[in-house]
Amino acid sequence: METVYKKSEMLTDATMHYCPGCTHGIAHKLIAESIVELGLMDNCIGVAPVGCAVFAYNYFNCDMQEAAHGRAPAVASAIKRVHKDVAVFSYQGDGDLASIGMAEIVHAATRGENITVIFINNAIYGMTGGQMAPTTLEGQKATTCIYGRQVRSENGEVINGNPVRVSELLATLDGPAYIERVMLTDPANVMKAKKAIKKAFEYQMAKKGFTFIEVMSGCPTNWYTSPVDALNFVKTQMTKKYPLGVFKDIGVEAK
Amino acid sequence: METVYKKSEMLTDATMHYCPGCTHGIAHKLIAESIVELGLMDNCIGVAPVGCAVFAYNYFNCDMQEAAHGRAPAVASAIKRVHKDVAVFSYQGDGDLASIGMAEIVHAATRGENITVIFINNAIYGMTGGQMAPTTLEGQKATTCIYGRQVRSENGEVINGNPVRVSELLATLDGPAYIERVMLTDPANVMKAKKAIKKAFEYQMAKKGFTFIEVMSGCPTNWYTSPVDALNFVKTQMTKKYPLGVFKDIGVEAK
Amino acid sequence: MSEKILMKGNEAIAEGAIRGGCRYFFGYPITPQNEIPEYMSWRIREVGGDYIQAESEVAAINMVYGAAGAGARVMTSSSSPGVSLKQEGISYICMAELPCVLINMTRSGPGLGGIQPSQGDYFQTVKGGGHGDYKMLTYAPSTVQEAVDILYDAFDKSDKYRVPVFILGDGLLGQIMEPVSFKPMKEMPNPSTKDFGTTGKHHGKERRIVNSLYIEPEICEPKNLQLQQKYKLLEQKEVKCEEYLCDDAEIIITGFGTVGRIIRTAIDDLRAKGVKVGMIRPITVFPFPGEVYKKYANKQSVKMFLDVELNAGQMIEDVKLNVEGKKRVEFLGKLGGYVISPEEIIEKIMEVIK
Amino acid sequence: MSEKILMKGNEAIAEGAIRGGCRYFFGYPITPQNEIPEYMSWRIREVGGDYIQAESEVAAINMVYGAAGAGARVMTSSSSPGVSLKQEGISYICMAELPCVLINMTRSGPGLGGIQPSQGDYFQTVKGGGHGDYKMLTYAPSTVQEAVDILYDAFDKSDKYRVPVFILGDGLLGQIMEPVSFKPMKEMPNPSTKDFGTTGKHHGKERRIVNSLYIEPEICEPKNLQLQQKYKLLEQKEVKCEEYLCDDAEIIITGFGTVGRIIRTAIDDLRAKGVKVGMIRPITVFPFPGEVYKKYANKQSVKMFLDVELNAGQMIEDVKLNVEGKKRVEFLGKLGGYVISPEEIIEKIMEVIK
Amino acid sequence: MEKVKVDFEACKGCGLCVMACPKKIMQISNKSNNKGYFVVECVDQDACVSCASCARMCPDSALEVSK
Amino acid sequence: MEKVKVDFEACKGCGLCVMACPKKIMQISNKSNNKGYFVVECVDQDACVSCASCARMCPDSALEVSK
Amino acid sequence: MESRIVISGFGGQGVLTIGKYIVYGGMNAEKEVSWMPSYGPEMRGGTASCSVVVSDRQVGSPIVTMADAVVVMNKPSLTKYLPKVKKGGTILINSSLIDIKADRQDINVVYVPANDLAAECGSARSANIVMFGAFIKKTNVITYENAVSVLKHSFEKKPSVLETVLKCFEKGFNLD
Amino acid sequence: MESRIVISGFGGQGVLTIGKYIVYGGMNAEKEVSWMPSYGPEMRGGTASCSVVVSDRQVGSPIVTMADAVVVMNKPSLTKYLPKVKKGGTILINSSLIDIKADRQDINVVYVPANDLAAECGSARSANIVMFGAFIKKTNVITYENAVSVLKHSFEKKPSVLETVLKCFEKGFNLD
Ligand SMILES: Cc1ncc(C[n+]2csc(CCOP(=O)(O)OP(=O)(O)O)c2C)c(N)n1
Ligand SMILES: Cc1ncc(C[n+]2csc(CCOP(=O)(O)OP(=O)(O)O)c2C)c(N)n1
Ligand code: SF4
Ligand code: SF4
Ligand code: SF4
Ligand code: SF4
Ligand code: SF4
Ligand code: SF4
Ligand SMILES: [Mg+2]
Ligand SMILES: [Mg+2]
Repeated sequence: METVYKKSEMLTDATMHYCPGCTHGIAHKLIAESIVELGLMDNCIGVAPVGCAVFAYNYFNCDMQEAAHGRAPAVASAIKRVHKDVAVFSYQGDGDLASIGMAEIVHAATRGENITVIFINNAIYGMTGGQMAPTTLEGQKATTCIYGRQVRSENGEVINGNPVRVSELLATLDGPAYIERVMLTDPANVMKAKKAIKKAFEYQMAKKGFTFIEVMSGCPTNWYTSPVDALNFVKTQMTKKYPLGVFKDIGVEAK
Repeated sequence: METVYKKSEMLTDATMHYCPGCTHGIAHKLIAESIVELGLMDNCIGVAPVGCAVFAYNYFNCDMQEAAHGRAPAVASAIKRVHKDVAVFSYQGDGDLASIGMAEIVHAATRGENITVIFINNAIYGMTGGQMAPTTLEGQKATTCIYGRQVRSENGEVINGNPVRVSELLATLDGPAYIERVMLTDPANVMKAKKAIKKAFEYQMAKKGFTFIEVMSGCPTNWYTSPVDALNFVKTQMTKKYPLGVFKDIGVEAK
Repeated sequence: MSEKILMKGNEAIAEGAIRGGCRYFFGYPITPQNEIPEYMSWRIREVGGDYIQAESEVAAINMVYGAAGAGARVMTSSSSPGVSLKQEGISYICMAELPCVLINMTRSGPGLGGIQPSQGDYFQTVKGGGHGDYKMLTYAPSTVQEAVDILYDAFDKSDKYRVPVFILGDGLLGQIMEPVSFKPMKEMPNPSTKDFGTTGKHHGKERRIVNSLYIEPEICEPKNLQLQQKYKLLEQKEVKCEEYLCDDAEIIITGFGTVGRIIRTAIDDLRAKGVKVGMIRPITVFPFPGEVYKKYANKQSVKMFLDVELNAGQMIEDVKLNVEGKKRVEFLGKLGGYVISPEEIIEKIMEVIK
Repeated sequence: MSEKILMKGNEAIAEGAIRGGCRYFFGYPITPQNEIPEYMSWRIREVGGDYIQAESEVAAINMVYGAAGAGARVMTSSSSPGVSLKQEGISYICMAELPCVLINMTRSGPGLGGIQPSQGDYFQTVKGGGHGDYKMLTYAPSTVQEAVDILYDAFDKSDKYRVPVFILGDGLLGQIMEPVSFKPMKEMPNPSTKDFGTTGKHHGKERRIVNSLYIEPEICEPKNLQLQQKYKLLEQKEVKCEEYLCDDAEIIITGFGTVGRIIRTAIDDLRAKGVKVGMIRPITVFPFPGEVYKKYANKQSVKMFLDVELNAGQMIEDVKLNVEGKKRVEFLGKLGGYVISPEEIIEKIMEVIK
Repeated sequence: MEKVKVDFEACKGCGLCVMACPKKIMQISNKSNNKGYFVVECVDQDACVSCASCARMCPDSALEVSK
Repeated sequence: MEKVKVDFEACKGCGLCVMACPKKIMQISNKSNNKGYFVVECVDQDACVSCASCARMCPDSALEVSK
Repeated sequence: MESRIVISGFGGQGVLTIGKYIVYGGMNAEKEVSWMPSYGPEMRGGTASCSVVVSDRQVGSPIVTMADAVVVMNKPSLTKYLPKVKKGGTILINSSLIDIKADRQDINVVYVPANDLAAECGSARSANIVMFGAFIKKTNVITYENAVSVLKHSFEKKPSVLETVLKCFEKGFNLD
Repeated sequence: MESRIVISGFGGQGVLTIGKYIVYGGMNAEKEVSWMPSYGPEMRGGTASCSVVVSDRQVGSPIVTMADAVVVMNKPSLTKYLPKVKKGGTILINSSLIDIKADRQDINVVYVPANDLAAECGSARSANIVMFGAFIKKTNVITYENAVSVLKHSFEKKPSVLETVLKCFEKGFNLD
């Protein structure tokens, strides 16, 4: 019998601490598989965030640095400057990347650092127990907006404000070579996501500039749903605000 | 004889410390005049940045708060939450707003805070003596890129990276009601700039959301040019990277 | 005082602040203090205030600066790494002399460290985590009730001296549930009328400027001297300290915050064994109750001090500065998120009295 | 030692670092240290290194974390408000035990304050500006030459102990021009080969992980104890201190950094008047040369100490902790950006000996 | 021979593979593993077409598919 | 009567008004003020059309224009 | 008198709630009380536990390292907390889910098939209430009447549920 | 022997350069030296100044509060630094730009029409060199030969300029 699918050798044997059905695990696999397929296993440094993926350094089978909350792009930029031919990626959640780390991601992107950033948008602060994230949808409940996110009051005063579309924002910059938003809702989309991540690493190794994959994910625990319902929510609700697609692609030839 | 133009009463008698020909002074006048014309003289709080305009609190004839470097949007947001019907504006340079303060400006914008931000883009760190700013043009010299800003090396490695277009970036967000880029190069453009600033305050008072005017300015001192040449540089060079225009305008009716 | 209700420390502290007049809260999630912003996010709107989940701790502290400058009663809370990020803002607030309340539910450091209780941020808080010579009126409550009572009056104190009130708590204080009772809501205008706050309404009269820039030594020196004067005043007026069974004590055990309650148990048990121990527990760690230590350092009956902290030895420096070598000062520390037990203290005492 | 050349303190320090092996620099402009990043921006590429003008001090310190974790010799510099912003990152670096060199050309605080020289960040540096129990090997050079020599060896020291080397300077040290000579460039691989640095090349062998998370007390406590051990070792091995004319001194004047050179002038002038004064100048402020103070505190001939600082009294606590009440300790401070003059020190001495 | 192998200790019983399987042959069982999760099982190995959809969706790499 | 009045102590001699004036009647003079700046002057008040272009451009509000 | 108690199980088994019931009972009896959850980065499915202290004097440390009584609702909790029962103390073990025995002779070991008993009462999710009943009986930290009044008060607004709850409680209380 | 000197004027008048020439001269003479600029938020057109110390012993404070010699190139500098000249010290005043007199009897006051003399030499921008010449003559902080060699060294790469520079220097040195 021929093996069709098995655990990637780029992942360690450690059991992941993620909740049942949390798509952080899927995202990890896609990165791991891409690295293996591109032959980068022995040429790769990852940067873990502060967020549910804080222990990512236990799972990726390569050298890893754990960064301060939101600062992974700065850490990754510096690592890349030291090891210019090594694949460097950061892995960050929406609280980490889109809230506290907004300056760092924008500047790594505009500088055009040859790094790959995997952005897990699950519309919530997972690790700290479900507070509103910058990407929480209007109407969505979180522990710091228990009645659901409300943008403004009727008389125009700000309550929770609007969510941020990070891919669109970064696409206005000249540094990024490739930006795509994907989701992990079903096998077909998982495979698309994988393709995007792999392409991002390819661009990075070709020194085309900054690459960024926004991965829409579920957080069953803090959304108080089943894992399957969480993915349905991603598919039916999140895509309304965060449409899938390529937001920037300078092409294979460009430098 | 009828007075056609005189110093605005919204400006104090203090002599400004700006260098000869520095357009910070013009920008100050436009804000002052707009406030007077909208009858907001007794209903206005300004937030000064860290940058050459750090002493702005000495010049605007209203209550003022001096903010930490880059944090003026956070300070202004909080002031506005306390005094919901008072006009609140921040005044910030490109180092302040587009570098260290990137997270704060993006988040005040996406929340849609009812404040007006005047963004002085002079493509340099003026106050600290001419270091490269996030908006310094490719090829432009600064004390931290003495051979001229170079984005990447020939083999694709990042040197100084690309400049940021802030208005375009903020325009991807839902919170802003009005974003325009203007320049202070000649009387006609100064009048356009004034119109934009005034409109921003009008939108603010109508609680339409976040308003943002990017004012392209010269820094004769750190560009090592005459004031007149500085404005020529703005007109002929800066506009190539930073085109004038309205990047967002939700219109007068929208809420 | 109303009836006692069971409440988590973090939530009780938030409610205490509300009762004491807090009307603005700017925070960012971090364990173990999340219940404070979570509670505030809905509660503060009920009393006509406002809440922003800031984009970061840096933004949060600068929002505090903004709202405090605008005359409001405002608070923020965080835990160790988040508090480190606030240091620049805290220094600004102190120089601009803005009243506000700041909370650190300390966790174990350094770095990302752990999220269990720790007292590793004593130095940061009372010596100067931020730049320059500043101090904050800093309380280290031992129980939830004490914390609530301190919060209730914190805004008044803060307004009185135009100095931030800092609550140096830890994960234990934040996460414990204890019965607590609340005093009635303080009445006050919102934003409270303060004579320095920006309102936008002062044209014609003198403008109000909130600022921390004093660029020339000619003005920066007097400003600093004035601040130092104020800190002296705090030292005269605001010291708070618990002394427990010190009168006949041969050994004085000392510690701050939640360690105090553990010391108390140890003392009761030691007394039951006939060991004459007492406790000095600074309730304010700045101003530090140096005189109390001096008093006992000079007392014949006192043989030694034992300082107990959930860190590598921080407050012990302030203890020693006041004991001035007159008595031995021993240290018992606990690191990494472990909370010391009464048994460990008792064991240490038995060891040192041998 | 080559010929002496005239150079601004900031630039000389940058060159000293380059000679000592610095190959990466991440900075953000702030007065009075701008010449360091400016010099580095072109110079470091000449020696095969790299430079980023970071988007902020927060980014800069985290870039240091990244590059140091990747095995490089890396440095950053800033001044007071910027250093406050780095406190979280510094705490991370200390927990992850990453070698690097950090500089603070202190200006007057608190808040935006002023840009003139100050020593108001002593506490922040040596007690803990960031959260948790950590220490840095901290030098306070008095002259440009001394600074250059310290920088030359700073990376070696930092690598040896896996502890950041911190240079506590001030605006005076940064802005002064003095003649200085440089030692030849140290040879080393870039990035230098360190046994902990991430390289991406370790598959198969043990992975390298750079981390400051120790979530369980079970691992966080031993980690902290190990750090404390290391700091003890620094206290044993790395104390550096200048003693000047202390042998027969009746009054010991003490101060750190640039104040030391001013004290020296005062001492020479006082000696000329027949007043027996000497100086203790800690060159390392952590580890603090406590034993030196103890020695003179115990000496009959010494009548008192005078501590001189450009702040409201910070190092004086470390002085007192070692003098332990055995001798009087007087303080002479200067705030707000003024630099104290020898005359003021002389005047104070004449006043106290009356 | 099993086409789909479940690593019982790795499985967290999340059900994503159940959702993903086009043949509807994955089911959450009554068996709980050491961590207390009710693990998934393939109820009809023969029906499996080895498409690996289940395995691709599994966050915990608990599935191995052969053909 | 002067249509264009220059506040000599406010003027920094930057020349922006000179550039802006459609009538080319503003000129940097040889007179320096207390701060040492060579201040501007209007060399032909009669030619002035009171368009205020000069004043609008002046960063230091040193010009007052009447008609 | 001071009772130091640990209650531990999976998240979702209601272990924190048992702790709160005990604390409310303590308050009713005018004792000093404290309740302290373990808090950690454990995600859903991880272990949850709390320390409860009921005392005649002010509660010093609310963290229970050595317990007078321990309630364990799942296997990992038994392994973890068995060594932390004081000599002469009591451990209550949810034998519905824990198939191993407690290997200590110096303490009282009580096996409670809590899930099964709860299921018998028609409320599979109320195993924690059964445990609470058994705990009250075996430890006497609070009285029977007190415990019942706590439950009545807690389910004041859900009278339909209360009946089953009390049934579960009785099952536990009347065990063997 | 220690000479404590302040040189002050507008930014752009070359005052910092005068200070550096003195320092280089001091180094040539194997003295201890320091040069310290005033640094502040002043923008272009503001005042610039530096403190220079040339000494036989290690330089303590490089900041000159009371000066042995002061050079002022513009009016605001005269007002600011006149009171800071030590009794018996020297002040050199650029009388081309400063139309008032120094109102002190206890010091040596030297008026140098530096701009005019520089213009005479055909280099209006070299007023600072004229001042340097005058300073050397009046203070003797460094010798004539030393000063000339500093200038020669500084303009090594611009021999065309050097000639005028030396002319300006001589003008200043040979003043009255
Ligand atoms: C400076 C700092 N602030 C706050 C925290 C607390 N914290 C830990 S994880 C986290 C956010 C997690 O959310 P996200 O980045 O969306 O990741 P997720 O857990 O959802 O995957 C926060 C705020 C911290 N560790 N450090
Ligand atoms: C935290 C902090 N970092 C750095 C500085 C130093 N600083 C003062 S102004 C400034 C930048 C000024 O540039 P910009 O914002 O573009 O304003 P401009 O002077 O050009 O108007 C900097 C970096 C500071 N005061 N605080
Ligand atoms: S809390 Fe949410 S994001 Fe975190 S591991 Fe659980 S499901 Fe995933
Ligand atoms: S330095 Fe530049 S921006 Fe600053 S005042 Fe001078 S000209 Fe204007
Ligand atoms: S391989 Fe395909 S058919 Fe087989 S169990 Fe998995 S999803 Fe179903
Ligand atoms: S997807 Fe994986 S973890 Fe989830 S039920 Fe299937 S095998 Fe188990
Ligand atoms: S008002 Fe118009 S015409 Fe008159 S001086 Fe000014 S610019 Fe020239
Ligand atoms: S624009 Fe104003 S400052 Fe400039 S020269 Fe004209 S009047 Fe003078
Ligand atoms: Mg998230
Ligand atoms: Mg600028």
